[in-house]
Amino acid sequence: MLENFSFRTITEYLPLFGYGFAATLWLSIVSFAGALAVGITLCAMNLQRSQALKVPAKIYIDVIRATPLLAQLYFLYFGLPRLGVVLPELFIGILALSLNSGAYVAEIIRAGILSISRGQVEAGIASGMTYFQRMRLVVLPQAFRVTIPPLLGQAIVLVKDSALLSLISVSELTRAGQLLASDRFMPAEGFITTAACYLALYYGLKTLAASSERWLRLRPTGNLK
Amino acid sequence: SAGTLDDITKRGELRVAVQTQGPPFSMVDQAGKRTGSAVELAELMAKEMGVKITFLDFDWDGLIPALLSSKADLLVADMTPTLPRAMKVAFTKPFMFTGSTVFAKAGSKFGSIDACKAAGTKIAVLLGATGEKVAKETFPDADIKSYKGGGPLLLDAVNNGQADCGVNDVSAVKGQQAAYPAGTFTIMPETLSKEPLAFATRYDEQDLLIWMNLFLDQVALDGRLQKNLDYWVNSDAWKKEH
Amino acid sequence: MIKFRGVNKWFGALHVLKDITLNVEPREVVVVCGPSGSGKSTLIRCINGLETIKNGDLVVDGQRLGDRATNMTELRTEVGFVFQSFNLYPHKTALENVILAPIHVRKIPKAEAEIAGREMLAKVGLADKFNSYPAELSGGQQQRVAIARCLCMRPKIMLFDEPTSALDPEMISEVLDVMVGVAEEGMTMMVVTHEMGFARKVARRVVFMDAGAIVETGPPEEFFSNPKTDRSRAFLSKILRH
Amino acid sequence: MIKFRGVNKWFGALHVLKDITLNVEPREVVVVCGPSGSGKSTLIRCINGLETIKNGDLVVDGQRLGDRATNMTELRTEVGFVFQSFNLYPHKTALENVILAPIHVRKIPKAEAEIAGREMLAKVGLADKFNSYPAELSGGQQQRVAIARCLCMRPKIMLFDEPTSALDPEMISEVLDVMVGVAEEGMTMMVVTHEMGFARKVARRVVFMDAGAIVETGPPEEFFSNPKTDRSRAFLSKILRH
Amino acid sequence: MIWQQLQSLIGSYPLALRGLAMTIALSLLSLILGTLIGFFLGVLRTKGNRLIIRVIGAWVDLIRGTPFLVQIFLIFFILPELGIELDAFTAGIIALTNLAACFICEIVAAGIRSVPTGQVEAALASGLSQWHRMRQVVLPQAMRVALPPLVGQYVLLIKDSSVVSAIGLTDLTRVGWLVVQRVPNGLLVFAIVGAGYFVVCYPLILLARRLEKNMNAAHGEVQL
Ligand SMILES: Nc1ncnc2c1ncn2[C@@H]1O[C@H](COP(=O)(O)OP(=O)(O)OP(=O)(O)O)[C@@H](O)[C@H]1O
Ligand SMILES: Nc1ncnc2c1ncn2[C@@H]1O[C@H](COP(=O)(O)OP(=O)(O)OP(=O)(O)O)[C@@H](O)[C@H]1O
Ligand SMILES: [Mg+2]
Ligand SMILES: [Mg+2]
Repeated sequence: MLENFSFRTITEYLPLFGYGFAATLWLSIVSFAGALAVGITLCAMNLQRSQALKVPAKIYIDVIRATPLLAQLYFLYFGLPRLGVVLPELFIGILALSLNSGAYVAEIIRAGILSISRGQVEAGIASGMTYFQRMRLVVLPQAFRVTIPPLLGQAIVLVKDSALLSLISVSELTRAGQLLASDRFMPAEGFITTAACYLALYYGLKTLAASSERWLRLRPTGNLK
Repeated sequence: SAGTLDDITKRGELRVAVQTQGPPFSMVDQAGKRTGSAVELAELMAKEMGVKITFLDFDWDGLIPALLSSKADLLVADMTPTLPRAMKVAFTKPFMFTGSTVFAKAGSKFGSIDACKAAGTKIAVLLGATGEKVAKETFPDADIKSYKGGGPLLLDAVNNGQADCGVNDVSAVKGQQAAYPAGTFTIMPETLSKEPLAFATRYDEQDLLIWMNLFLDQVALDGRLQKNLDYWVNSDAWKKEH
Repeated sequence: MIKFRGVNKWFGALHVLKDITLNVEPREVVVVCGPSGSGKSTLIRCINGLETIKNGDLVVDGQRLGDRATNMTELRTEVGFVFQSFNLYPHKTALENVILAPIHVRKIPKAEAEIAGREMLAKVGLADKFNSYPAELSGGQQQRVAIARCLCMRPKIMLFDEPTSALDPEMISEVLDVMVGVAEEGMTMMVVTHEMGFARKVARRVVFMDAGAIVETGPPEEFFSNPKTDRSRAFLSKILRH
Repeated sequence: MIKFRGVNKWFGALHVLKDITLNVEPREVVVVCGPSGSGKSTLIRCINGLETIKNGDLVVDGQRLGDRATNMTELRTEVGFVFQSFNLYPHKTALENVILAPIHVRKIPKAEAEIAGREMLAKVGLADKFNSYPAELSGGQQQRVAIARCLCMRPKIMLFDEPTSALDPEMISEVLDVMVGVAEEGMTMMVVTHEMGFARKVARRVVFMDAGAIVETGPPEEFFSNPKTDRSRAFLSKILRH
Repeated sequence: MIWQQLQSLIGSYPLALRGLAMTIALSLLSLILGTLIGFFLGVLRTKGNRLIIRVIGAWVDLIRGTPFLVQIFLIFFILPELGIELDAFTAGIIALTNLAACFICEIVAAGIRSVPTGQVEAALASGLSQWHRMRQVVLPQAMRVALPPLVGQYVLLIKDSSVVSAIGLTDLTRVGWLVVQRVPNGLLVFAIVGAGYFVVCYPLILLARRLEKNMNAAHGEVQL
């Protein structure tokens, strides 16, 4: 397969790959924004004392983590119409990615919040701040720093997971490679080009993660005794 | 140098790459046994060669690489030998002809091909299949949705309302609607195209290609091909036993 | 100002505060000492409600803790607390640390709070460190910021929990000097510390605790030179030996 | 036993050790003191190679550090080191902490090492804590385990880096008592500490450091009562004031 | 109709069990191998020489940055061109092991880095050799930190194992695709497939949570 590797055919399909790259990029961004919203909500529920909020959030997170994205995607794609909700594929795809990644984001944020030392919270209590003031002024700004690197790690996972949307006829990067493979019977060309595009996205996010970490380290936080 | 046929004889095994794209060509029955029209033809080939047969089961994604990387000797699927594809693999003579058809949910407003031509109609097709190309030409204003994973999912999509109608190989559609209660779908009488279906080998397997063409001639002459197609494709007879 | 009457507290099965009765007058400075685990921290943490008591009466600034009518958040603005480990907000500068609560709790306009904050930081000797982050300050400087942060809320009472025990020996004196200054301005203070020099200089009373109970109370001169119980004698012999 | 001659060390641009020359005789006890950041820790960490020196000679137990011929691992078995933060292995019991190095470094049979370990733990007053994990021990007890861990290797030299400064006041004396015991048995010791009582009791010399250089050396009585330089006077006035 | 489909599905249980067995076999083998290799790489990543660290880092990036499907294809279809012929199962195990090792290497390296330097210094000061420092002091403590994310990663890898169906292994997901040909009800079929994974993964998630809780208890749990 490799000895006749045809760069010329790849250039012919390059516009398609460009389109797929852009599609993967924007739908990952939208899905990640959704995942953040879902994650923050779930995390807020999970940190409440009330079991009525905590338990559903916990169950949701466990079920999402223990089942494959494919099953979740089909659950939405074939399940929603039975409830009379017919949504465009793209929307369902983004919804599935957001709901899936949201569970992981919730765990990351929770870990970030719990990593703030008890003393910080007590200092807030002692100066008369309310629960929400403490959260907003003391805990969240510190938790935010801790969570940025793992959140970007989750973004990398999400970008790769978005490949699954090709199954419900959303055209994106993986789809471009499959087209090249099935039209021209050039699987090596198709998949290696796809992989190169994903690798580019990966390095972009990794650079972002590294520079954010450097930025966070430059701003003094300091673990005090 | 020894040809592929020599290799097969020496090995005592014919390696066939298949895709389980659904009835009537290739499927797995309830007991988990691989069967279908194309599968039985391949088994017949092995019998004539006097070797045993090994099926290698791939996704669409893995099918062509399996052939090109010599994991398999030949490829047995309901594949249309298009000219661009034939630049890469060697197709046999067609073993049957079929065509793409349009189907919709019975009783819906998409009762004819013209009705489906309306702008924005959602048409389900299989990714990379000839039906995809045909649909794009026939329904330029429609919203074409390509699915992966086999014909039955097109029926499911239409049945669930994710698509208004579907375009696929007529024999596949007829075979696959069997899983639904009779009268669930309307299948349009016209076919949009006429397509051959053929098996594929590599161009460096000329001896095998010649042999397979001869095989197809033979089974056509002695009626075994017709018997196979009558059982699997042209009737519902297989449903009683599988 | 602070009135304990028969206060008891448990951590699970552990009886950490046993029938505590203690009265702190306005403008009085009380030093609490005793072995590790004797309940000193728990005692003063109860005063601003960082811990809740099981039974008995605890009245702070005329308000009974645990009463429905008592607004804890409001009460806490009147009670400053300085921690052993400083607990400065690491993501805010010294000045931001000092003005955060005045702005958000006391609702003082930012500009005004900044003026007061600068003044307070200058008073504890940190006029050149307004914009430093905690990580850029030495331990002694951090603890002085923490004291300024409390003072900026203009509390009626200040509580200190071993404010110097996490500091290097030469930094202890700079923090104690600031505390002496606060005491001399007439603040009501309860200080958990083993710095006997400080106790001698400003405390009106020393409270000695052991195993959750107040064992002995008295003016510092008397307590240090002539402890009445065996337990306080043993304790003093240990910490004064070097 | 330990010989510094013109030793210099940099951390990046920071000159932490400036031309250090110092001689420690066998069985001598030397106390090192000085303000925070003056290089005390760096000085003693160089001795067992936890830090490397830039230039100058450092000879320990007759072996020159940095020489090819010097086997650091072997040298380290002769030099015990007690840390400010104890650094016990949290996943091992007191006894396991003590016998780990004898078994793996000295290759003493486990049974034998256990006997010696129990003896050593008993000697530092922890006969009842063999099977306790560090987290179950008080700070003073942890530090005594750390000392026993060093002693069990039967080192020729012991180094202590502020062994009591992370401890509660009453626990300090129990650790100092053990250290006095070790000194009296004739161990060569270098101790970074601000515990002047200890220095007075067992040190033959006090070394005062400031900004990376040795500023003053002398017998403790002389150093405390009559410091020769302004810097040592200022330092002493701070730490002795309370 | 649903009833009919269900009946038809129940008839396919031997196939489903075979798929489940394949998923478990693949996961178990590759996770064990991946853990061993991952530990080895993780240690090298923190303690090896600079060149090795860079090579491992680049390899981990390459594997994390490309779709797993492509990795499997390269191993199964392209390696034969270099003369390395593998059957599907072996190729699947190699691909999954490689993926597992790369993720586990990062987790182990993070665990090792989290051990306070004081611990290493204490071991150094008592003359323990590099091997004993690792074996006796660093790794046991790194494990406490690494174990919860490690178990969490196992769950992700078990789910990733479904991709090997592309080279012809009949695992649980593949069974779903086969069955959906005959019983064209995506919702029902993949809900059952999901349940199959849930049965395998959920105990691991509970285990990870348990480990995490134990760790927090040891370090004093923080409450807000
Ligand atoms: N949150 C808690 N849960 C359970 N037990 C606690 C808690 N906080 C403190 N204790 C226990 O209560 C007892 C008293 O603790 P406290 O911190 O008040 O002592 P202390 O006198 O301040 O000691 P130290 O000098 O070590 O600070 C100790 O035995 C301690 O272990
Ligand atoms: N690993 C390091 N990298 C860079 N600078 C360091 C490092 N270790 C110490 N220093 C710096 O070297 C100087 C001397 O440090 P050292 O720890 O020897 O001081 P010290 O006298 O022991 O102080 P302390 O009483 O606070 O322990 C300090 O300014 C410190 O910040
Ligand atoms: Mg306390
Ligand atoms: Mg030091």
